[in-house]
Amino acid sequence: MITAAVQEREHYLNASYGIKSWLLTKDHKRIGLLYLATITFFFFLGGAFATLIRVELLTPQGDLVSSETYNKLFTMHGVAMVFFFLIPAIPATLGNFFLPMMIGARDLAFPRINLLSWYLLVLGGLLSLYAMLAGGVDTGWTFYTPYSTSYSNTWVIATALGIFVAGFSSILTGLNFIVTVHRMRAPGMTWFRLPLFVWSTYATSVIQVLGTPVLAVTIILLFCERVFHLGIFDPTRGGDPVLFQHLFWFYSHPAVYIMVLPAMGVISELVSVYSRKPVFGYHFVAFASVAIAVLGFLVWGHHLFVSTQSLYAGLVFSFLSYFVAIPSAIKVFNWTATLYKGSISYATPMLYAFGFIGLFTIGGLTGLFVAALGFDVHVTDTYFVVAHFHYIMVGGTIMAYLGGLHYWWPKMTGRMYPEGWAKLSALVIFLGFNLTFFPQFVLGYLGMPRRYHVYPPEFQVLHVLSTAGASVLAVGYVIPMIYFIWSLRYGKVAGANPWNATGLEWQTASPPPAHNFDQSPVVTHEAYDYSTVLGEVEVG
Amino acid sequence: MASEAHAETPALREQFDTEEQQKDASTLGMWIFLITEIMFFGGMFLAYIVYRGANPLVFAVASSSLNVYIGAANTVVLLCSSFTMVLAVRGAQLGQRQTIVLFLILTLILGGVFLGVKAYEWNEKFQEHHVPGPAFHFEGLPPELQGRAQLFFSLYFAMTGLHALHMVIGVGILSLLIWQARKGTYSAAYMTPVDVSGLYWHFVDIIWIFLFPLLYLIDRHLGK
Amino acid sequence: MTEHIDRVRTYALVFAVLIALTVLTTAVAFVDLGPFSVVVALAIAVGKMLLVALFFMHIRHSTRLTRLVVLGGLLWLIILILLSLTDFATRTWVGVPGR
Amino acid sequence: MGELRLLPEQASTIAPEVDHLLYFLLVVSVFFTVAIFGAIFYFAVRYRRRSEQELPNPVHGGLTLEILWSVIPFGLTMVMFTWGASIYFTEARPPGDALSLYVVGKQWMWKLEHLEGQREINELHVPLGRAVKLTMTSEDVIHSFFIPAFRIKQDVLPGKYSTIWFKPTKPGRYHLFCAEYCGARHSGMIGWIHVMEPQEYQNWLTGGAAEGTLASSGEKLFEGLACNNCHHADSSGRCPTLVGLFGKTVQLAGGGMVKADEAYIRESILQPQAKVVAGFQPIMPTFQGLVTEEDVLRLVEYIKSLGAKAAPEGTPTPGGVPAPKR
Ligand code: HEA
Ligand code: HEA
Ligand code: HEC
Ligand code: CUA
Ligand SMILES: [Cu+2]
Repeated sequence: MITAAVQEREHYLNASYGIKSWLLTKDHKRIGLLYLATITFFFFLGGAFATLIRVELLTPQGDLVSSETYNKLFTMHGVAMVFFFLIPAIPATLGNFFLPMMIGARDLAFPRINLLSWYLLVLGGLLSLYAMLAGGVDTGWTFYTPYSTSYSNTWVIATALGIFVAGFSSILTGLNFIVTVHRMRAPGMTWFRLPLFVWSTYATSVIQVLGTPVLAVTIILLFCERVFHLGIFDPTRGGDPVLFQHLFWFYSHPAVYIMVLPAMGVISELVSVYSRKPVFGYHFVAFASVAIAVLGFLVWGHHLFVSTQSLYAGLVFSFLSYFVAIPSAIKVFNWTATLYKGSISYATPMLYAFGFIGLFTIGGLTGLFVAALGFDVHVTDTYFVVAHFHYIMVGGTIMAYLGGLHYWWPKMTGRMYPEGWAKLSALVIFLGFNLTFFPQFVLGYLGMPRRYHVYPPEFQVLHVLSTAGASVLAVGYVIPMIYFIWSLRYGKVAGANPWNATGLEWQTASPPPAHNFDQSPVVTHEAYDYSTVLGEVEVG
Repeated sequence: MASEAHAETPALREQFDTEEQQKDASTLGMWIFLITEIMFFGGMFLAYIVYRGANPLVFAVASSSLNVYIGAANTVVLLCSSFTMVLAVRGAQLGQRQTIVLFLILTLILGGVFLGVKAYEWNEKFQEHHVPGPAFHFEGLPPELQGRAQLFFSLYFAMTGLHALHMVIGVGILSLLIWQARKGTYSAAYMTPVDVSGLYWHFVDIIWIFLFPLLYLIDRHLGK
Repeated sequence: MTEHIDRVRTYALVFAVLIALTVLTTAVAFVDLGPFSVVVALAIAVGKMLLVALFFMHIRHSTRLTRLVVLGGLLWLIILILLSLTDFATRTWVGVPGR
Repeated sequence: MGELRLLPEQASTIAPEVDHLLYFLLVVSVFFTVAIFGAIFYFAVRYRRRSEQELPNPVHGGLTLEILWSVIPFGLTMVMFTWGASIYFTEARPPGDALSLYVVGKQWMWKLEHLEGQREINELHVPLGRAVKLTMTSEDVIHSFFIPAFRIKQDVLPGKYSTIWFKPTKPGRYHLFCAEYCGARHSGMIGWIHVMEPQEYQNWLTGGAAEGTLASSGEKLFEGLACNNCHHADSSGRCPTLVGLFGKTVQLAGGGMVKADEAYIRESILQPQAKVVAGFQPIMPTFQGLVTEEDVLRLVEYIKSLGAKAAPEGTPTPGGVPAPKR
């Protein structure tokens, strides 16, 4: 294995130079980095909006910003975070970079389309950004009609088109991944030898391909209604606003699994590597990903329990919602069981993995709360729901994303991150996170509605706690940003396989050569067989 | 440089090992793209079902105002274009350059005719004030049902409009293919672009196969 | 996948049937079939779709995976429509407005 | 800053039910959360890596275990489902003897009307211990009627009616929130629910300066809009009688039946041609644009009261207006 002299060796970063070599690259690894830069930008943008929201909510009166501005803030926060950060976050960065390597391919099946999909994300991002700068948009990230079609006089169209374009990016990424996994696996890489990250990314891609087009057409119809005065959802012409909600959530519920499935894939990798054991119940975890992707399409109506949706539809959707919980539960239990009798390392990525499992459990279990009809009637559109989804998306997915980023950072850059700082920031993030969002469960059950700019004074204590937590959290997020950049220059040089991991991506140099492998790999082992990577071992 | 990488040609891009692998990948990619299209139109089909179910009579009346003969004729035009397309693909499979070009041009012309007819129909709607919006008026329905008639025409315009947009894109693709085919890019060994464009074209045809009865035919007897 | 080239005659035949079905469905529209108007129109449309897909789009010769993809797409369309109808079709069952 | 509470006040019959469900959910989640955190913590310490070259023996998964930890959670979720659904059922079906009230939401206020004609804005007075049913609609965008102390919420949509009901169990003053985002002053669309002792409520009702009951202002409208030119008390002439209509099942022209509820009557006034009564000509003009949503509610209430007059078994309500038939 090649470990010598990173500097002289040719790899994907120094294979060519100049802006053009990046902007026209077809190398999935470089495209992954382009994505990384893009979504990091949107994360901090969304985070800045969140900061303003939290500061505003320090006091019950609306004294920092006007109502109009506040409404724009949470809308733009939701839009930036969901469509331009979290949906592309793991698949388009880590997935793009590592999926081809993990299956032993030289690249994705359609490198040009891959590059195109990055451009589409940027274009969509710019459109939405333009809308934000030009005056913002205030419909909530859910764009409910008729507010969004006939009443809002903000930049709905530019934002919606931005999301539409980004949706294309998402579809193309998904399509590319599916074809790649089907057609480009290295010899010997059978389906059940695939690392679990590949399984979950594959399942994610299926959702992207089947769900996103429905969002696309919904946006088009919204567009036609606002611009051409067609009347698809317009109640004054007999249209039904609830139909809009069905169409929106047909995509947006499965989309939450676009956000969490790749995270689960990362966790499967981390848990295995840092306990040096194959993932317990590999087949179950693999199939659970697919099950979540499929079942995830059957439950969208649980967002409509008080929308005047029919009682019977409510029953069906609530019932089906509980089915998604089972594969999620299977995953959580299997990860935990993997630790049993393992050789557990406390490397930073593993700390994030622990954080993920715990916080995802809380977020997921509160998902069961809101899936219970009579309970949801009380808490829907309150901070309880806000807390539920932040627990999964921030406590879960972002933790996994950061964990994955730390884990693969040596491979991507050839350098180690500073372990001490990394541990510290993981801890800060965990504590800050809980302080921010736990009080919101209580707030929500007390009846604090979401999207409220001013609120009754009795809710203030909990809001203050939440804001305090958010400040800690912000610090936690800024630290990695700094040391990652620092490590590019000063980090310890990483070997090809600093973690003794088994994936094919670790069997090539760090950073990898332009075509990933000097020799096309041939796979002869199951995934996660650590006896193949540890030289001499002590059996424990 | 990686030892395995080979010189890239359109017939074999460097990420693939064999031409067959590449062809399979492209075909699969196209099919996956087509199912995204199914879901895209699916959203509108759902809207159509819901609203037709809620307003059967108004929809029947409104849809009876469309000209069936024009619709049927246009369906035939589109089917003809599918036929010529499939012959173009067959030509490509056999590596017959002339045949490809000829049938692609025929397909292009038929596609153009379809769009022309569609434009004519749309224009008619504008003159009859059947375009949703403030100026909308549908004779024969009382004022309070005008809104629901607008619902029908909103769906009509959205569905035929997006279908037409797909046709326009198809026409663009065809033009590109014709240009390349004339240059002799395609052969029996490398004809994937023709093949997958054919899939796309037929798919757009299938959408119309459903739009035609849904918008023009169903429940005409109620409308009288 | 070895290339399978259909004969022109096959295509021509399929094409002829498609045209015939178009004429048929148009003609039937003028007959009052009551609620069956929808059924017949859609049945014919599905028939036409199958012809185009099987012959013109070569599903007849395609791999299992391709068929799976197509069936998956159709299944998802059905999910979208049927599950939405659990709402729209049962709106009046409880007899309380908005429930 | 107010005091720090953990649970909102329990002030309706539904509230304790929802709270009990909460306790169950909490117990289940705390159990699993503690179990998982505990297991992770224990394993992490117990099996920490002791040397760099350590290689543990792989532990292989077992089918029994997998089945066990799928089936047990599944059973628990089914309890959650059934429990939640049963509360939802209760919430969806107002009791027959409920006091009827009307709500119109608009950007950014709640307009509430009592049968007796009292009108309130962002305030609602209701008697203790009596079920209250609200029929709601919106003049513009979607709003949502939310009373945390009662644990109930329902969206209020333009162009259609929705229903919510509650039975207060504790006198006091409770928050009313708009819970569906509706534009700039969404957070200002709030109010108070006053739950009063029945006697106090009576005094309040009679004390207020009402211009006649809701039904009687509906009657005035009925005359003012010349509805009575066509609709007579008997079925003479070209129009169906509206007496006894409410709650009846109406036969429609072209087949089909429809229950004459609030939504149907509203539609009959705004879109008479959408559902035509069998045996009549579609000659009724639309009143769309001529009447506001509130007017429509008054007309609906008037027509309901006609129904009750024809059916003397209706029990009298505190306001003296007979309750609508079940
Ligand atoms: C990544 C994002 C993500 C994920 C993964 C989920 C996962 C789940 N969500 Fe969540 N949800 C959101 C993001 C997410 N959600 C967002 C953004 C909203 C609000 C949108 C808006 O309105 O703006 C929302 C809103 C939302 C609602 C609507 C609330 C309302 O508006 O009133 C509901 C209702 O059913 C719901 C349910 C669920 C369920 C049942 C799961 C399940 O998949 C959870 C499964 C996981 C577990 C169950 C935990 C692990 C299991 C165990 C530890 C074992 C023990 C298990 C048992 C006892 C079964 N979610
Ligand atoms: C991926 C999704 C995602 C992520 C990561 C987050 C992250 C955060 N969110 Fe958000 N949130 C949503 C998705 C997400 N959110 C969605 C979908 C909604 C619903 C929107 C709607 O109702 O339409 C929502 C709504 C929402 C609300 C409710 C608003 C309301 O209903 O009125 C609140 C309130 O506390 C909130 C807070 C936060 C906080 C404190 C973070 C923190 O985790 C963020 C921490 C990050 C940073 C703080 C950035 C890094 C630090 C800096 C850049 C420092 C410098 C800062 C400045 C210079 C200002 N979010
Ligand atoms: C020009 C005559 C005319 C006027 C004025 C009129 N209606 Fe009607 N109305 C009819 C006829 C005819 C029908 C039955 C046919 C139909 O359903 O459209 C009817 C039906 C109804 C129904 C449904 C009755 C049922 O049995 O299901 C209601 C409710 C109603 N009208 C209310 C009103 C109200 C309220 C007004 C005044 C605001 C009004 N109408 C004014 C002619 C009229
Ligand atoms: Cu009304 Cu929010
Ligand atoms: Cu959901």
